[in-house]
Amino acid sequence: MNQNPTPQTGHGTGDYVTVNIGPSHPAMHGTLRVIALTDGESLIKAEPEIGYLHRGVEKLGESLSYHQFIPITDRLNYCSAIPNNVSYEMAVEKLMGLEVPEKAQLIRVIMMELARIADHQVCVGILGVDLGAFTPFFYLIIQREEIYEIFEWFNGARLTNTFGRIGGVDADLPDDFEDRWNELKPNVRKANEETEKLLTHNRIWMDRTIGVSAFSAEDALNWGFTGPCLRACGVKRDLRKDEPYCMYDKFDFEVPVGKNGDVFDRYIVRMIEMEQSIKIIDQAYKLYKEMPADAPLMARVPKVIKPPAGEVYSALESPNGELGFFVKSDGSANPYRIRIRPPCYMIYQAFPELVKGELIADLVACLSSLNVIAGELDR
Amino acid sequence: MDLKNRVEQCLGPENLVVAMAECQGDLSVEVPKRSILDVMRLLRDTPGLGFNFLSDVFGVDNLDLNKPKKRPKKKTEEGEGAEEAEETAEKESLPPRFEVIYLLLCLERNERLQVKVRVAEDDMEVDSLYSIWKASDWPEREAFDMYGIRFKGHPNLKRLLMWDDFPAYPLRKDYPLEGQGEERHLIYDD
Amino acid sequence: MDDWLIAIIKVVGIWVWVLLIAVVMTWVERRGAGLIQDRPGPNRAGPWGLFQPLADGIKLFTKEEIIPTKAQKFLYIIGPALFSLPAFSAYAVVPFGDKIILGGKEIILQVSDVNIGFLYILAIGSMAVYGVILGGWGSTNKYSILGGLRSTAQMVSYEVPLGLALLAVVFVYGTFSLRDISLAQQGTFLGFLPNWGIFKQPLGFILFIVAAYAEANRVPFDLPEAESEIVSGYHTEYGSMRLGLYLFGEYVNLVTISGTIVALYFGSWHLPYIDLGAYLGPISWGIVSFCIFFLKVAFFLWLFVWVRWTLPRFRYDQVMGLGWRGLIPLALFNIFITALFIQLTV
Amino acid sequence: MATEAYNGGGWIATKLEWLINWGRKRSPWPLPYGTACCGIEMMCALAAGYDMARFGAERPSFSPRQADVLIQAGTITLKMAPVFKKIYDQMAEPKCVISMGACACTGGVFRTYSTLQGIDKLVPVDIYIPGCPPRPEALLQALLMFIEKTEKSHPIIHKKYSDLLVGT
Repeated sequence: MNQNPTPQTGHGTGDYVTVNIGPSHPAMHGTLRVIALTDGESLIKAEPEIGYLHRGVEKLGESLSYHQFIPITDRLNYCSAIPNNVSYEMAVEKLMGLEVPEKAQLIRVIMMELARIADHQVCVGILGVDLGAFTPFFYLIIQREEIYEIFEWFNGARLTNTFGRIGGVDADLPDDFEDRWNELKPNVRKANEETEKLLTHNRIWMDRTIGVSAFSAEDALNWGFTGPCLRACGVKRDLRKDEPYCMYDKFDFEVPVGKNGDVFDRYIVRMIEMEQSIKIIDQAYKLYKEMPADAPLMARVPKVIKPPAGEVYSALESPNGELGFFVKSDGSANPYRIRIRPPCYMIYQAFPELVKGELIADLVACLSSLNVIAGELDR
Repeated sequence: MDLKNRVEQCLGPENLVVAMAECQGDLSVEVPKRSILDVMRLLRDTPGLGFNFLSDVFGVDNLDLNKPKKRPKKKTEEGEGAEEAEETAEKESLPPRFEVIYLLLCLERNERLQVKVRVAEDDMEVDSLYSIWKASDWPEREAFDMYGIRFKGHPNLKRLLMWDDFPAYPLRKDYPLEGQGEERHLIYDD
Repeated sequence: MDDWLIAIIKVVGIWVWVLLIAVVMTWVERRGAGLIQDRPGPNRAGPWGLFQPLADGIKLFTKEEIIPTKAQKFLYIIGPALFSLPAFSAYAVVPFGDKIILGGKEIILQVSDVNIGFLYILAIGSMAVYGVILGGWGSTNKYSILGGLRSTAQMVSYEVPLGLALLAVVFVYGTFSLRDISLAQQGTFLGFLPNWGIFKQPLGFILFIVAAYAEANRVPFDLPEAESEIVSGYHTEYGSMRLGLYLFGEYVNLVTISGTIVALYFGSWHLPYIDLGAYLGPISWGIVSFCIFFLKVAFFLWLFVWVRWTLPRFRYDQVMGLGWRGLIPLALFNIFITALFIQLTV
Repeated sequence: MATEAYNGGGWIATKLEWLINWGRKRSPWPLPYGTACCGIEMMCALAAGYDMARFGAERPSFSPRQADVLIQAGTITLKMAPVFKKIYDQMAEPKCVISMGACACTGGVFRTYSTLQGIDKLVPVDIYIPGCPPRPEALLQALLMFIEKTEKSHPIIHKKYSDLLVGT
């Protein structure tokens, strides 16, 4: 694992050592790699190297038809596939000028918020694991399994859901969704409470997270942060509020905002967002129930999708931040160019700034709190 | 006043607008390549616009779009030379092959704008936006990695997603999806 | 029976016993993790997975041994041995029961009642750090070296509060022998409390247990092998039984530490408010005292597991800060208070 | 001829073999090499709902020296391939590779310029798990297959010379 064994001589106090962290490293979430120049325990420089999971998704999209690309989007942010699907579908719908029926939009909201909860659960759990607290991870993952069961029973897959179609969704919510949700809701809350008990006011946890890799709001905007990481810096920006899509303007929810943009704030923002997501699902399901049972789920979409030539960009608030799809069409049945704007790509590029002057242990904490998912990072 | 007019008012007087287009509510403005930095500063600092957030930067290869459509493929052996000559003649008249698209966002008014720059194959250098938005760091590197578009003034312009000595630019339209066998030296020659 | 025969039986007996506890501890740790984390934990090998440590042991024994080409072979090989030997020998001065009278001969349940028992534990305990540092250094792996360095700094730092906390105990009881201290903990203190060390040295106990956790490299002080930061720390390059020695030595250390805690602060084999020794015969009291002592040790062993699956990990500078800025001043304060108290009361 | 008559292991050797196999099959410490989506499912298999630890597959060893089973969960890209090979080479015998998911087995949907079309181009794979991604149950089944495979192996006695050459 030490591919660069020769120590480099630093400019400052003495000899620095290059430590190659990753790509196979417990804290590197699969395929990330950080080349850290260290002075003992403290970091002089940490240079992330990415591309270890570059699978050519954008190129692949150019050879697939519009519908065929939906399953590929599952594999971007594999912690929460549904927002990826919906974001791509929204982009194509925008390109074609389709109006998605309200019922389908509500189903999308419900499923996306469930995915948000699942994503945040995994992020918080892994943050705990990386800081040495294993148990919250297990508590959260049990409830995540329940969410997976809802997904699975809704569209057949646990992880790679391939949710929805261009122009709407393919199936209605099953009849006993309400029962399942009512069963799940207190459990999710309970798991979150347990996690809060174990972590939030734990002195060690606070010492490890508060003030670690703090980032100012200006810097965050300059580096292109979005999502919980930006909100932790104190910028109240949430596409669900600012550029409402999928009827998000009809729901009453709060956007949690942090102060310092440190690991602790990111953690807290995620914890609160889970609670807000539960609120949104409740409201969306209430609206959904008011719809007639035979309301349409799909817009009128031709069998072979051939959008008119043009290029659009459409984004939504995925659990990680602004997930955008730029779709360029030349009028044929295959997209001409698909560009994915993954949220953690923009966040992770500021990593050297985030961990400047911190310790190796903080590097791990910072990385987990950013929730960098290699699938969407490298595409 | 809608966004299109405001952009025109801002950039028009200095002849910085090459073309403007609108697609499903997404406004895109094409600007000359050499003045991209000025344009960005103007767009960011003009009071009515205030595009203070760089959302994304990426390239597009217009090779297939520029091709005349439905050209019959001649299979005759003698015709090859003539075809080549035809192609070179076409190339000269074609619009520049690549585009760099910048997605801008105004946080105050939640407006989005696409700024486009055309890059010809023989002059693949664009000014880097790193001095204005650090967010353009990796996206520019990726555009370099995938298309070979060089960004002048970028502090660390090297390959991002592919390994360092990867011989091609994979997202170009003339690069096959399944690659050209670059795996070989990585896997088998060890 | 000859004295030397008794000594050998005691040595072998306690050795086997400590090993057995350590083996069961690995099982308890994994099943305990399961209990805390809402999952079954290993349950396939034998009844309730009880033979799991055995399976691990067999597997580690029969695994290929690799000595990395870049490793410094001598240090690499000697590391695990240096780590596990002190662990196995440190228990010698810790009692495991009162005494038993067999054939008219009084046998104290302790391998050796050395009159400098404390110093022996401190000296032997600090030997273990060589195993860690040499293993980490000899591996020639950056993670290992980092782990070894962390371990050294940590162990050296926490030796000081550990020693100071023990010093206060010596002030109170006026002896270095663990058996004498154990015997002195009978009866009541201030009329209503058991006469245990923890009530005489509450601050000292907290200092000792924190420092002991750090000495044993357990969560929240498991920095030398912090998995998410430096892979496996000092034993990253170790496989097969060499790894087994490191992992196993850790549990043996836990047994020693728990035994020391019980002997010093939790009244050894004494039950609160009742003196069973007065009611039972010499043989049965020997066995009962051993059981009482063992149950107390088991509680502290469980505490180690419990803490491990509850708390996050400290950061390096925080560990150092806690040691030098927190524990050492507190330990000095504790000594001062203890000395003052003794001066005033005697 | 003594060698001809010798076609079993004898009592001690077979029992020892049984014991070694028992130890190995009950303690498959995994090296969870989760690179992509399958990694999440592998996490689920490690976590409370499915709990791989029941089979002794606990203590995920990220150091290859300490692991017995390399669970390759997810895509291996060409950039990752040399690293992956190195990880495999660093593992100590006996080692087992579980190729989890379509990407690891064949490249899956990603038939592109940057994806390795199946890790068996690089390392010998013992157990393939199909699916994109496979369910955690499938990983558990793979562990059961590992147990079966271990039971059949001969750590001491090599009945044929070909066993010696190929390994078991």
